[in-house]
Amino acid sequence: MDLLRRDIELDWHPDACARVPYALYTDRAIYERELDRLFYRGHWCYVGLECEIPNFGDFKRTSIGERDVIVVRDKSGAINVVENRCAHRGVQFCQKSFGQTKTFVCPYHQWSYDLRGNLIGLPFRKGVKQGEKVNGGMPPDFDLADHSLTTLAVESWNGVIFASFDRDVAPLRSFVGPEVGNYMDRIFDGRELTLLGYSRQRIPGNWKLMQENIKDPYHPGLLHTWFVTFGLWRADQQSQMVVDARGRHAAMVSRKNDGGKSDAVTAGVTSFKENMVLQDDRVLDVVIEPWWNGPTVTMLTLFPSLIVQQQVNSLSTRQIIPTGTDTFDFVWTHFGFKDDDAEMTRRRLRQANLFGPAGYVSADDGEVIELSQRGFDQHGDLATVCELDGRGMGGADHNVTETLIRSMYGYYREVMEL
Amino acid sequence: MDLLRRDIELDWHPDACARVPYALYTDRAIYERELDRLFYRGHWCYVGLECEIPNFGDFKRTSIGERDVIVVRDKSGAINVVENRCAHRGVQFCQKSFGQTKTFVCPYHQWSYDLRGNLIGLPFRKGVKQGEKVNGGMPPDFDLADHSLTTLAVESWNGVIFASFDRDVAPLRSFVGPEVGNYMDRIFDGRELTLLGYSRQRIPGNWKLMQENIKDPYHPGLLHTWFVTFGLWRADQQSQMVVDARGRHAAMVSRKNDGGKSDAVTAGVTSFKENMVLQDDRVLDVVIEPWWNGPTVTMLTLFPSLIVQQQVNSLSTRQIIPTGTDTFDFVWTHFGFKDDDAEMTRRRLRQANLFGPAGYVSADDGEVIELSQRGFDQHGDLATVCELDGRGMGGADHNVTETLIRSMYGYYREVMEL
Amino acid sequence: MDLLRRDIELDWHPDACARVPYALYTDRAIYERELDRLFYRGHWCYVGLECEIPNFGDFKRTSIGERDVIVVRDKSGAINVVENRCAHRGVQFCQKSFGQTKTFVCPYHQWSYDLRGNLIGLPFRKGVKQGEKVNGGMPPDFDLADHSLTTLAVESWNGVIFASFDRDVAPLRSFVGPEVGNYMDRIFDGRELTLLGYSRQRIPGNWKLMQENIKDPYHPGLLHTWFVTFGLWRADQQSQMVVDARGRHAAMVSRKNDGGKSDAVTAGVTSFKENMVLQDDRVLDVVIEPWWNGPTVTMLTLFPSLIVQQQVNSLSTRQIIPTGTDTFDFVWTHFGFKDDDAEMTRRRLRQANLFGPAGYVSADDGEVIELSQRGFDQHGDLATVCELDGRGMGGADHNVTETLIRSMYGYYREVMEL
Amino acid sequence: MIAAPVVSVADRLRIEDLYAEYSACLDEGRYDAWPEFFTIDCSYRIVARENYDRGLPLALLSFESRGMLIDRVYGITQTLFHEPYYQRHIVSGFIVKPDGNAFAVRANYLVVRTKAAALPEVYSVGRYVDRIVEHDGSLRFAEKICIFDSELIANSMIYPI
Amino acid sequence: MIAAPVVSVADRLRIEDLYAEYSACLDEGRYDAWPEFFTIDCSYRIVARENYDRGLPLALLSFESRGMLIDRVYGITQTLFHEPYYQRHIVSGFIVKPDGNAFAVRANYLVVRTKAAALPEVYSVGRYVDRIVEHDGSLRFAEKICIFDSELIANSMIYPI
Amino acid sequence: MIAAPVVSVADRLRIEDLYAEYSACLDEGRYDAWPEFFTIDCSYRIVARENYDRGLPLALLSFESRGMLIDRVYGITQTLFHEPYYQRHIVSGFIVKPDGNAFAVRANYLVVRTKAAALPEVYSVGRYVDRIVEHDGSLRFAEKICIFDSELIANSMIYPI
Ligand code: FES
Ligand code: FES
Ligand code: FES
Ligand SMILES: [Fe+3]
Ligand SMILES: [Fe+3]
Ligand SMILES: [Fe+3]
Repeated sequence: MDLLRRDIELDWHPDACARVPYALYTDRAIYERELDRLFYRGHWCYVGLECEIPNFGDFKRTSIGERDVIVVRDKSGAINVVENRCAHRGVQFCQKSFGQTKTFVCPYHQWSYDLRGNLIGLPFRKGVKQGEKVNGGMPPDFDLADHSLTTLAVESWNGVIFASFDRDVAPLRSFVGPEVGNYMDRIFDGRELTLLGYSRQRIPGNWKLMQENIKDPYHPGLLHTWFVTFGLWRADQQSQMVVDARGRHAAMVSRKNDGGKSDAVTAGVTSFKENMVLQDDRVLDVVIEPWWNGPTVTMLTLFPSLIVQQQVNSLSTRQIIPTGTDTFDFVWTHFGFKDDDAEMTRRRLRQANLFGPAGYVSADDGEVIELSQRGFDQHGDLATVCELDGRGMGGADHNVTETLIRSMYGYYREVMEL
Repeated sequence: MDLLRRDIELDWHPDACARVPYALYTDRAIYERELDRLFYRGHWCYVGLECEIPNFGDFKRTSIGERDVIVVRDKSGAINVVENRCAHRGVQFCQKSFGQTKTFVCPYHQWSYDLRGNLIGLPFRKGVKQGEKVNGGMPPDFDLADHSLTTLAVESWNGVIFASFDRDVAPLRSFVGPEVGNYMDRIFDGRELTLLGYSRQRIPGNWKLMQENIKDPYHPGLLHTWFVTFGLWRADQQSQMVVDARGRHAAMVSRKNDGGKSDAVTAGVTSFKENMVLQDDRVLDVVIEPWWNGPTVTMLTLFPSLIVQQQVNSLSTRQIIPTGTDTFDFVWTHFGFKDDDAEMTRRRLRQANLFGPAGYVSADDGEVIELSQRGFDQHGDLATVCELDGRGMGGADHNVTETLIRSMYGYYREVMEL
Repeated sequence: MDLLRRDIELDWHPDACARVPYALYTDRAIYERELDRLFYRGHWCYVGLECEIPNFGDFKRTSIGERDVIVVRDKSGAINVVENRCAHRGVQFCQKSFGQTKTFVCPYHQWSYDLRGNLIGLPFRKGVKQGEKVNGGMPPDFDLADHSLTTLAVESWNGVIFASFDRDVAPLRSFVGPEVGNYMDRIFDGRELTLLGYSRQRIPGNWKLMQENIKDPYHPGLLHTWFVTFGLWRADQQSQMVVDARGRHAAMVSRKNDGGKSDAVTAGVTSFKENMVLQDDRVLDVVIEPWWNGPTVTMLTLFPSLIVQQQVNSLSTRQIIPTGTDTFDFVWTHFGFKDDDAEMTRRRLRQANLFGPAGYVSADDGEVIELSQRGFDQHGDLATVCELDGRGMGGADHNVTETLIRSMYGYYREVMEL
Repeated sequence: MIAAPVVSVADRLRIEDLYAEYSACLDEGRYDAWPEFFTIDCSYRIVARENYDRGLPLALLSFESRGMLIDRVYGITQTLFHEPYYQRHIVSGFIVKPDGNAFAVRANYLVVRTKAAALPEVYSVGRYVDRIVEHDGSLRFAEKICIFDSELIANSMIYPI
Repeated sequence: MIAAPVVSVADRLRIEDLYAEYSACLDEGRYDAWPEFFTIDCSYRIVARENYDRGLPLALLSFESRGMLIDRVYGITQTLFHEPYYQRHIVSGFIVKPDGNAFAVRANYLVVRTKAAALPEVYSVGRYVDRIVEHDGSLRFAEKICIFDSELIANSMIYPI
Repeated sequence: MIAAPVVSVADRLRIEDLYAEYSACLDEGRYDAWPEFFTIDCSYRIVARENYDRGLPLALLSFESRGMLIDRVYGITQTLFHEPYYQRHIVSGFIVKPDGNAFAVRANYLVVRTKAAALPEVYSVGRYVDRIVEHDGSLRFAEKICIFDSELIANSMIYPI
């Protein structure tokens, strides 16, 4: 990465966070500061689920920002996260996406590390005997301990693994805070999770657009015909927009109603299809689960890298991996619970047709994000307008609002010093 | 677009415009200034032909510089050009290349605009009633009028549509000027045009190289064997090099002669094929049209974005859309006249084999432009040599000259302050 | 190439060349300085073998840094190297990789050059007669001699051709120096060479990583199972690490032993396969050649652009062509000697299965280089550790060392002023 | 390695014809005709190779009846906003085996996507693993699984593969 | 959906052979042999899909006789300056129907272009819509239309598709 | 141009089956089965088109027996470090001619490479020039040459083509 190391000039509209400058989505220097301050320092990033690596030696690869990391379970059962970069000459040594190992050995010169990232040995460290002579080897003052892999802080939220390059980051629960934490605990209460599978997309847009999308209760009833038509989401639903004290994390909480027509919210909504009926409605065979306690939908955004989805019976984590100013990878991990019966598992899998890169109510999110980025790229010196429900920040008791987006940028400006 | 916002150092050769620095073709900061000063301010850019959108609601998408625009005919029959970028959160909302509509609706939150680009409505602007409570909605001082699409100045030259982001741009006819305007009127005299079709190329070279190519009467008789061999273009033809008062627009005007050998211009011209004969010469079945009044070829360059071609019976506009320092898109629109008979239409289509991305006398223009760019990319600190017919500017009464290129750069330096 | 023209900040670890900053592999401004100071000034770069262009008019295209050049044999039998860029308007005029010609003619306007790069003519230089009038032509003071192609300094090392854009570069033999020159003469003693063929790879890593790889005797016995298993290369072999006075060029010289187990060097070497046997060992049918005088392997690195390989009976030159901070092209030219019999030629070709983009002991070099670059790209502000055999520079009488890498960076810092 | 084919030449060619018509239907955007290539109670799944190989049940799309295919067509033509694109299917390497009254067919596919004003791009590559049945003289897919190597999807997948 | 084929197996395979030979001829750069694949009064057209679909008559190239094909070969080998490149044709999805004494054939094609010292790139994708006739025992194209999805052409198109 | 085929329909289809099974074997990563497609004393070569066309003898890989193929499999599975990738073969344009008791076969191939967390890429394109023999009822490659247009290789080539 060629660091631009240059000053950033930005002039904000008087309404500040109600007007987001396009430069935030297109400027390389801003992006590099984001990597540093949002992904590498002061924040916890999602790296996976414990059920992906159940046993000793199981590992998976993933990324935090642009840095490749390995999530591995050691003998003690503890989970470690290390950077996938050899301390010797920088090789990204691990090339399997998932696997099982007892040590990490770099292919180039076979420096080997234990599952905690400690350098445990390297060839010819003490030199090689040739007759009486000893050739080469490391200098006497060479200390293995100085050459471990980068190891990250790790915490698990009842099976959801977070890591941080910043060892001084606040504890996970205080980072998340109680407001959104409650909704985390609602899904992740300690029950064992089962892994259903992955979907991966590369979305040609700035990573923040995905955070905005899931902090935007304005769009689902308009963009996603399915939602409004089948009452999974509409503007007149009982909803809560929950936000943490700093304004960075949020929960969109809502309760499905019966769908169909309702002048207040469908009149003139061109995407509403009054007489749409399904030939085979098994994709909508929703069964209420006891633990819901009311809400049928909870969409959690944990800044900067995670979205947690409960849409009726469909559950997934969605990981945001930035790969440039105008592109990010988006990884979906669908899961269920250990005690789901076959019926419930089938139901979760059927409802998965609504989500992911091809899903009825999320393929189009990727599309509009791509088109937003194109709009920003057309001309650099403008700003978006986020004034629905005023220009303030904080939560709301309804979904006719862009307050969560404004809140995120309030926090963003503070940390980014922009 | 990540604005580099840095100073540009350029040292020109004493002969100035007879020596074009390679940096003009490779430097990102210069390119960004070109977008701003040549495409977005002070100039008219070509966006299409009226015959492409004959009826109320017909629209087409195209680009000015790197900005996507929509050209649409409204109820009054007037033509409007608006930027394809939603005023809300930037979505490039229109995704059809051509179509028919009564309003523009952005997919993300369904803000809707009339065909003049005025914001006419947005969902839940006044909030949503929930029992007694009214949720959300736009702030009281929110004024639709503040959030129209970017609308452009528009003028039609007898059916050829030009637009400008700069509302203060000079009127089209005075922008073009009488010298080149005469040749515009010769082709576009108000007759109705008929659309024959499109060709599109992405040429990996700087956009100015295409302007140079059509201001360069030196190359056709040398690069294009067909031309010289069949006498469509040769160095000894009666030609006029016409240029406007500012030096930016030009017309290369010429009268075909009989072809074949002529020591003056074919001796040692390795591309000349004396005994080339066609198996089937219907591609050269030229018929003189009354409106020609002499010239068989007129190639017009309207700076910065348009080339108008009349080569015997083949007619086309060629649009230049820059997409970076080293690449541009080149869009050909072939047309005829309403009162062409079937024979004439077939003739124009047959002669089209000479033009476009595969054409006998223009596929190679794209090739040499790509190779010029490669030459510039090899090393940044050199300059081209444009000294044919001296080092001055202005028009000429022959085609053995590079004066039109020098004239263009004279104007360029003035506007770009380089 | 958009020159960044900016200052470079680099802070070196106190151990300097034992710790190479990642920025050297990722920073665009550093890369541009490398092109200027290492490829275009003060150094000889490899461009080919005389046996590739045996006859008058034979030419080949290749590159020095990012500049395309043509290597051609003229009537006198002398070899000339000219830049592939027309003096008129920059066209990279030659598009054949190999060919035969008597002059170079640019396609755009047919300026023609002799095989020494002199401009010998251009069309209509004296203008074109039209009746009494003479149109156009070049200005009276236009001098062909001012518009030749860029011509390079050229020297041949017994059939190996080197060129430099810098006419003031030191003579080739003093540039190479006697230490490594001896090993050049061992292979290239004036015997006629025969061309066996080419392999080409585009390696997504910084070009210096390939120089490091061939100055790194630490890795072959570890990364390349084949080597250690069949005793072609191991840590306990008699080896000499030879370096020139400036520290930039080197020779890794070694003598094969019998292979198989040897606790000193195979214990714990996970890549060692004790009981590996070949189904068909003809790829290892090695025959000692009289001119070896001992060494079975000599790997020469001539900074910045050339590697010369003798691995038992397999011979090749390997050319490094940088194409960006994080990518380079790597061109292999396999050769033999005029007096090889059919058996020996077959042997060299069989052993070629070990080398090149698919070779048993070099496909993985490309892989680890790609993975090193990925490691550097993950995070910009770290450094590699090159401390095997201490932190000093110079040669060694064994192969358990990274001294040649440190030596190269010692020279690099001096020339790059970093 | 290859024994004499046990599937008749006529059947073999009819099966290749089925794939040709199927590709043409999608590449020409005749989506309404697409469900007709399947049986009433068909199964159609698009599955990432990593999920398939690791035995994870998640599919990108998983339909269990022709009805669901018709619903998908409604979705892509009426409800699912997207930037339109062309598809072009290239299919080769047919391996046809009899399977009761049906045919078990495997083949490799490549789909090139082209968007307006953009260059064509390799969009999806993988393998079809299908079951084809005959019913009153015509062949239909009883089961079709598209297992794609291209696990990282270029944004979205709207149209069928 | 697929009825028993009405074209004989022998004819069907001969037609596939014709396309194989046609591709090999172009991919090996034997351009002089290319016009031989066509009848004397053939029609050969390369047409952008947008023009074809919208009924606009413009073609990228439009030839009306074998003579014009021979002229094209002269053009690309003698007069038209260009950077040389390799082509590689992949053709699949043959739909063959009888059409009087002729055969109406459709197929999908993909052409990969490789330039010296560059990586291969998807260059042109689309559909052939052809009419093939038999004349003293050999098959030739009476009509060939190459309708390309890849409307934005990577600079130029020199060689036939 | 195309005379009646002299190779029986059954043989023609068996040969296409051989290529289909060969592609499936490689694309599914069943490398141990790969040498089985060849005769004991087979020749297998991967050759850059520039070397082939200019008569230069160097091959990217040149194996002279099934034993060498088995050694290659050992190499790619046991000794040769590399980042794993998927391959997907698309093969078309079969030209089959009898050649004594053998068949001389040419075809065009395209291989798409997909690495984890990356988009698919056109990796290798070229032509197969093969000799196929029958031995106790099964077909095998006596000779296989993969001549690749894509001379500039995207880093390395580990798996067979
Ligand atoms: S780079 Fe990892 S061991 Fe050398
Ligand atoms: S972005 Fe267009 S309506 Fe919201
Ligand atoms: S650019 Fe070479 S002759 Fe004009
Ligand atoms: Fe959404
Ligand atoms: Fe031209
Ligand atoms: Fe090596």
